[in-house]
Amino acid sequence: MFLVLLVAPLLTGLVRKVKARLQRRRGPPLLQPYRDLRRLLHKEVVLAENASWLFRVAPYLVFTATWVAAALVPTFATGLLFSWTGDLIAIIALLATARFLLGLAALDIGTSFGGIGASRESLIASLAEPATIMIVFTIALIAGSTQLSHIAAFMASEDVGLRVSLAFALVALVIVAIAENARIPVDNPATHLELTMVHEAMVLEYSGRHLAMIEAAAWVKLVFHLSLIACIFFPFGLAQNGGGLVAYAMGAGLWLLKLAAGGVLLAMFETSIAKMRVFRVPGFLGGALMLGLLATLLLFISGSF
Amino acid sequence: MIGTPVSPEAAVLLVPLVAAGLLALLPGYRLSARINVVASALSLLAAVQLLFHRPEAGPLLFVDDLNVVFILLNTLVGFTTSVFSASYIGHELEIGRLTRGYLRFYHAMYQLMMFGMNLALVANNIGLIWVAVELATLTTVLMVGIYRTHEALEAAWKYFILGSVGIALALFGTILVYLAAHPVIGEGADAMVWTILIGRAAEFDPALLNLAFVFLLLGYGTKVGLAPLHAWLPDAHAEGPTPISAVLSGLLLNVALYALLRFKMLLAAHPGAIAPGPLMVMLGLVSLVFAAFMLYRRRDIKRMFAYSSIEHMGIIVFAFGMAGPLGNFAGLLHMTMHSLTKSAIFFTVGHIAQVKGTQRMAEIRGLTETHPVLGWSLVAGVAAIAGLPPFGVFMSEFLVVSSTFAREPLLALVLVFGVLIGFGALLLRVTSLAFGEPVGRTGPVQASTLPIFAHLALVLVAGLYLPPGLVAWFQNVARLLG
Amino acid sequence: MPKLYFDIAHTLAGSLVLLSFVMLYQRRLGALVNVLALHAVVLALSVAWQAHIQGLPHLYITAAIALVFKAIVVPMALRRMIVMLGIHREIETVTGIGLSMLAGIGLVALSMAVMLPATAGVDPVAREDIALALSVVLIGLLLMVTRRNAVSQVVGFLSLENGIVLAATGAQGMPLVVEISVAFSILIALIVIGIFLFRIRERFDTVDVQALDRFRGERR
Amino acid sequence: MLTALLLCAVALLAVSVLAVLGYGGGRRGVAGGAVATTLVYGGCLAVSALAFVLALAALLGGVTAGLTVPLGLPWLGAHFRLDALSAAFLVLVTLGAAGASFYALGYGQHAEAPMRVLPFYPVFLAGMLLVPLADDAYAFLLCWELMSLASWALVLAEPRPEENARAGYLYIVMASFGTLALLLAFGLLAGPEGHYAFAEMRGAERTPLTSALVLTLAILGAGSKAGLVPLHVWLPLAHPAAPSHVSALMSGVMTKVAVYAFIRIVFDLVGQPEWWWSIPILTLGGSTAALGVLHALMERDLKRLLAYSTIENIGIVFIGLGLALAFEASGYRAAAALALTAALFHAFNHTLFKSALFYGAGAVLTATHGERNIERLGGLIHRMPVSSAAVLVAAMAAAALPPLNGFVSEWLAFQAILVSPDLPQWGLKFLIPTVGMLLALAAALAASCFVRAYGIAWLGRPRTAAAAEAVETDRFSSAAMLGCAALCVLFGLFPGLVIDALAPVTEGLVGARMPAQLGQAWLSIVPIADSRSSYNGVLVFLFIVASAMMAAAAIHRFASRALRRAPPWDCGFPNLSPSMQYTGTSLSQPLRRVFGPVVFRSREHVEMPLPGSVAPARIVRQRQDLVWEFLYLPIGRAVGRATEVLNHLQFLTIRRYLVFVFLSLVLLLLGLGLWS
Repeated sequence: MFLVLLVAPLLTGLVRKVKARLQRRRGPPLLQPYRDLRRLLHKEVVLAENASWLFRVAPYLVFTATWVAAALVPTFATGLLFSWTGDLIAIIALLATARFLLGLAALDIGTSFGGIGASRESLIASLAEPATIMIVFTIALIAGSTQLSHIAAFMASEDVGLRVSLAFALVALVIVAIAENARIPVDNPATHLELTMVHEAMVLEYSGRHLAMIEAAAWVKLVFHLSLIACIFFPFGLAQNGGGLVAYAMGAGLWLLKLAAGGVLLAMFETSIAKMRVFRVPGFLGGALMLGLLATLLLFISGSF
Repeated sequence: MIGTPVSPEAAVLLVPLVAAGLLALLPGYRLSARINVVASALSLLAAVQLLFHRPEAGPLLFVDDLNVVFILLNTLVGFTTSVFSASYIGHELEIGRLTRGYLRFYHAMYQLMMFGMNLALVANNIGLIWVAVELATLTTVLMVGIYRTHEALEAAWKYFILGSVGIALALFGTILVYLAAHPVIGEGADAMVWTILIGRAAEFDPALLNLAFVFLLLGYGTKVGLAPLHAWLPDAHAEGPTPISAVLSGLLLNVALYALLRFKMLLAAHPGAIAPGPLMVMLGLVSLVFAAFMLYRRRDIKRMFAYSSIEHMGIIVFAFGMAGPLGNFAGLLHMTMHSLTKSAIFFTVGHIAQVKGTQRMAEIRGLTETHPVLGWSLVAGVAAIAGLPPFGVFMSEFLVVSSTFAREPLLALVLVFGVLIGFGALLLRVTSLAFGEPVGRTGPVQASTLPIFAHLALVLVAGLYLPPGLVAWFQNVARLLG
Repeated sequence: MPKLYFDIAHTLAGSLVLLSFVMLYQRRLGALVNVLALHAVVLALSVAWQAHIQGLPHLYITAAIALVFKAIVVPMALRRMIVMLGIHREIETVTGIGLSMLAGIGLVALSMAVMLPATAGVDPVAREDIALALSVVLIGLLLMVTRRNAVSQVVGFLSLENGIVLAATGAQGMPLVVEISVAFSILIALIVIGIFLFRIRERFDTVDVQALDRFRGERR
Repeated sequence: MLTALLLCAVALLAVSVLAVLGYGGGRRGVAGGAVATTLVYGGCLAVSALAFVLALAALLGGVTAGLTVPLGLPWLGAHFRLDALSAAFLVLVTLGAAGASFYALGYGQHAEAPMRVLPFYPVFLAGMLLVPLADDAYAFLLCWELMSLASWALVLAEPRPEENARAGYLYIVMASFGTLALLLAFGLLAGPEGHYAFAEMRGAERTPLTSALVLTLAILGAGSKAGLVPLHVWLPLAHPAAPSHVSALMSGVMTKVAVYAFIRIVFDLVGQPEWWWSIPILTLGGSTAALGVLHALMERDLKRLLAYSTIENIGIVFIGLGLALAFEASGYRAAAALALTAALFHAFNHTLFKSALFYGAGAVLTATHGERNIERLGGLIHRMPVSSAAVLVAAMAAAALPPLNGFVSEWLAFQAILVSPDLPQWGLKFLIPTVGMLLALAAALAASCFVRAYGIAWLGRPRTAAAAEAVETDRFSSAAMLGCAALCVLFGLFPGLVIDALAPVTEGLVGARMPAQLGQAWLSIVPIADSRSSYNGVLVFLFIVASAMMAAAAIHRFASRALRRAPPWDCGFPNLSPSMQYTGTSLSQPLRRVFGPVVFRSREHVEMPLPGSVAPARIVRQRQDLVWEFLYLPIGRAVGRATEVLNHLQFLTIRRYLVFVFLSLVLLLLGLGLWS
């Protein structure tokens, strides 16, 4: 759990760095996010006059919900403690909880930017979430479980083979991950340009430690999605339950490598593409939804697993 | 009445007749109204006595389980209507719609009409039935026109002409029945006595019976108000005094139906004759659906409920046409419930129209706020007539629909369609009448709510609980009807 | 002898039908009323003949009513009405005369087709009578529905009623015939009075209430 | 037990009669009204609490009992029976009833005309209490209609504005339509001999066609009450029109009674189902869920929004039922039990959170003197802290978020869908994933919907004076809300309680049950097998709480605790006025742009004044309910046309009427001639 927390800023730092490099900038140092975090934590909170208790509680809850969700993913080993607490659907729902609270927090101050953010976020979420569920269906149908540990174990075993459905699911999951993490082309994490921002608009009113929690949550989320992709589609090297310390260490190392690879790929993807108009996003996400549905349908029909 | 020299079936006839004569002579409307009530009460008592004391069938009069139902209903509603009429007519006199002279005429005619209807019900001779129905018709024609407004006279005239044609057709049918019975029973009055006819009906010429039934169906069907022979009914209800509307809907239609049922039994007793059922089913459905649609565009509150009577007569005739123990039972129950409910509605509507000074529905709104008692009575009455539980109409509709659907799904669907359409119309109107922004006069009411409550209570109880004695009796009648 | 009985009864009934057709054919009100009177006379004859062959004297009363009331009183009243109310002498028909004649023929055919098989077991006199009576009834009804003015509609109703009386007398030994014919006469009288009272000129259904008020001598 | 429950219903009716008598007795005026309100709701609360205990005992104790009362159809009597299914629904009904009565102890005091509510409220409760107990067709329909009729009167309790009257009309017509459909269904089940008792119906032999017809009619009958698309149109009008506690009952409980009717007929009375029966149910359920929530997203009226959300949840329940039917038909009893449990559990959850939400809406109404438009609310969280917390929990439950109860039942539904590839039928192989997608979509949209509803109405800054001056609601109301919210949390954390309690129901209906949950380690729930899926609400909750505490503690330990209040920043935009906030309409605009053109045929166009004109520019939106447009309006128009055509028959001349007589005569004679 804490590992996730530790790695998250690093990953974001990596993505930023690679992007900068690809854009021929030097970019901030890799550890810049840690510094950001520290700085934010030490700043005072400037709270809007009409903020309610919900506004102040939300960052913590958003952060923890994301964190718990990430902790439930078998990052480097299957059968981690309490991994049966929630299955994939529950994990996704946890993220939805985080988003729900964030959306409320955005509306709490009653500014127009908060509204823009919440409004667009809800659009994205309401398409991304079903797409995720469809992906879950695909995977669960192949693996015969919605328990991530079991899925990962199954995927790591030999009898999976290559499947069209899985490919669909992968593409869909990547799309969803991009959308969920507010990356280009759906959103631009670096912008503060009014008309384009989604996630940033929602957190506009946060400052100080609250902002730190929100930022951390966003970073954790990125780790979460990359680990999810990694553990489902590239489960090699995952330590089996009770595999011994060495295996765990191996798994952890591999996981870090996978994350790094994911981060680099993400950065490359982001640099190579421009941001979309908000109203093209539904098409983008709808594509993911259709892919997920198609994948599930194929599985239902082939009925072979 | 116990121990009187007059037998109850004669009393049922004599009381109204004597009262009619008396009322024709007496001036003073208060007294007349009281006498009217008393006479109606006496008739009711006599009718109740028929329950216990069943006289032998004579050549002219006879009483069996079937017509006791009708007589009892007839005298009961006649009695409550006379109570209602006493308060209603008083108000009419006050506002000058009627003069004292007309009131005397009115009361006399009321009893004469009761006499006619009772006679039709206890008569054993099919010719006598015919005469009695004609008498009842003529008296009601006169009463419908009693306000002597343009519309009232027109309504009365329409009623009169259409009724006359109907009566002529019924007579032709009666002659044909005689003709059918003649070779079997022989010449003379015996061939018109129903108890004799039914006993030997199987030997009659079936073709002639069929033909007779067609004429009787159309003839008495006109009186029942079956579409497309119904045209007189809405106007007669709308333009006459409200007690008469109540009696028309609650009683006269039943009397005509009774005549029809008697002949139906005759036909049913002959295996070779056409089944009368399908014809009745068809006419019933046509009336139901037609009236249901007609309910929508009504502007006059009484005319609307008149169409609702057509609708329900359609259901009743349909039920009797479907026959079978369930169908007949349901038809009988529905008829009883309809009489009680519809007359209660007319009582309510009468008071409403008096309070508001109009029968136009557009000018009556928000009654539950301005006149809670009348408003809620109307809502309850409409709910009852629309077949909503826990009222009795629901039970009979339940039986009709559910028993039909398993046998004839298509017919039941048409039936349900018609019921639903009619329901929509009635509720649409009652919603605007009883709820919504109050419109129009909000003066106090001097309503005699007792008859309304009594009827509704009866209907309510019937929906929840029917006494076993009544059920056995109705079942017996249902068996009689085949 | 029975043959003769039958023939005479048959002829009389047949001429009633024929007269009904003549009524259908009439375009002028006055002539129509005259035909009605003739219709009633023939009915009276027919009833009387039935009274004779059935040996039922009370039927003579019916015949007398028919003769006096329907052949004399009512036609007179109708003529007066035409004059008094200034009714158009032309009869306004809904369908053409030819068409209504055709319809009439169809009705006769219908009544024969329906009645003759149905009355196979009945005495032949009554059988013919009743079939023809049905024709008269139907044509009477046809007259009522195809003529627009009140008088001809009354005429239609009268001929309808004549048909019924014919049927009633044809049915041997039917009781209450007299009573029924009396009741009917009352009905007709009421209709005629009603037309007088309400000043129903052209149509059967517009009641002229103002005329009524004048008649009653009171103003509201 | 059964007798006691029936007596409870009788007691409720007696309360109603007393209310009427009290009214007739002349105790009018404000004080009399207040006393009557307290007495009636107190009585209802006592009775329904008692009935709740009884029903719960019956459900847990596995009581079955039958009773025949000499009422109703004379030769049949009124049969009543208590079994697991009816006990389960009774628990739901009585819980909802008790909650609403308790709430109304406070809320009812604000009623303008209490006497338009008080006499009908107990009758409504009695009707809902009796329907699950009825064991013959007549008693069933009688109670069913009693329920409809009483709720109709309650819808009309606030007869103004005119809209409410219209809503009431539409409601009663649709209700009557439903009743007639059920009546026909029972007619078919009873057969021509009229075996109206349910016991006789169960044993009867039927042709497949008859069974299919019964299914259709049951869908029409129960569906119209439950609010299945396309029979839903009345629901968003009627439910909000009633006083809020009644809305809560109608949405939360009455729709469930309809679900009960459906289950009773389709799972119990008809007999062995066919696999294709699930197709219409799943299709309807899926489209109901999606359409309901989309409408909710677009709606500005707070209570109507909740009503649309009810439609969505009914859709979810029916998806569960459809799955259960499909599984049962193919013999997968365990899976059927899972799907049925999901449906029932969701029904139960919906009762809880929707009651709380409607109570909250009622509190808003009281606080703001009847403001239902969310665009005119805002900032209530400051003025009404208790209500806002309770409503937040309920809204999260409605949005199916863990660790609350709404999530658990949807999770179960997903699990049921995941078992469905086992089904052999091709049609279902295509349909079920699609339905799954709709379900997922509905869940996601529900979250958006409640973000919008809560965010606009309760958060932000007050948009009107009424909202700014809102006051916290009374103790009874807040207690009722908090109670419901607490139950939402409770069953979210310990879903095993409900699942195990529902086991006898599924055993009775599909002959199997879900594995016992209470024995699982750490109180997690395992629908099929440990390796397949599991969920543990408690642990998720504990994790969240623990890590939130940890994070908070850490931050408070290490980070700056300084806090300064300042005007909102909003990218530096100064002098924000409340009207510059995002409105509910603008919030849902992106989704409207995406779904609107297809689902609602919605259009937007801008009315731009000419240059120089001082008129404001306006953006005009149009939204249509296509079902209304293409189903109801045509029917209405057809009826209108038919009446118009037929209406000419009222104004004919006598001669023409005679033509009818003449023609009928000739036709009948002709027919007779041809027949012979």
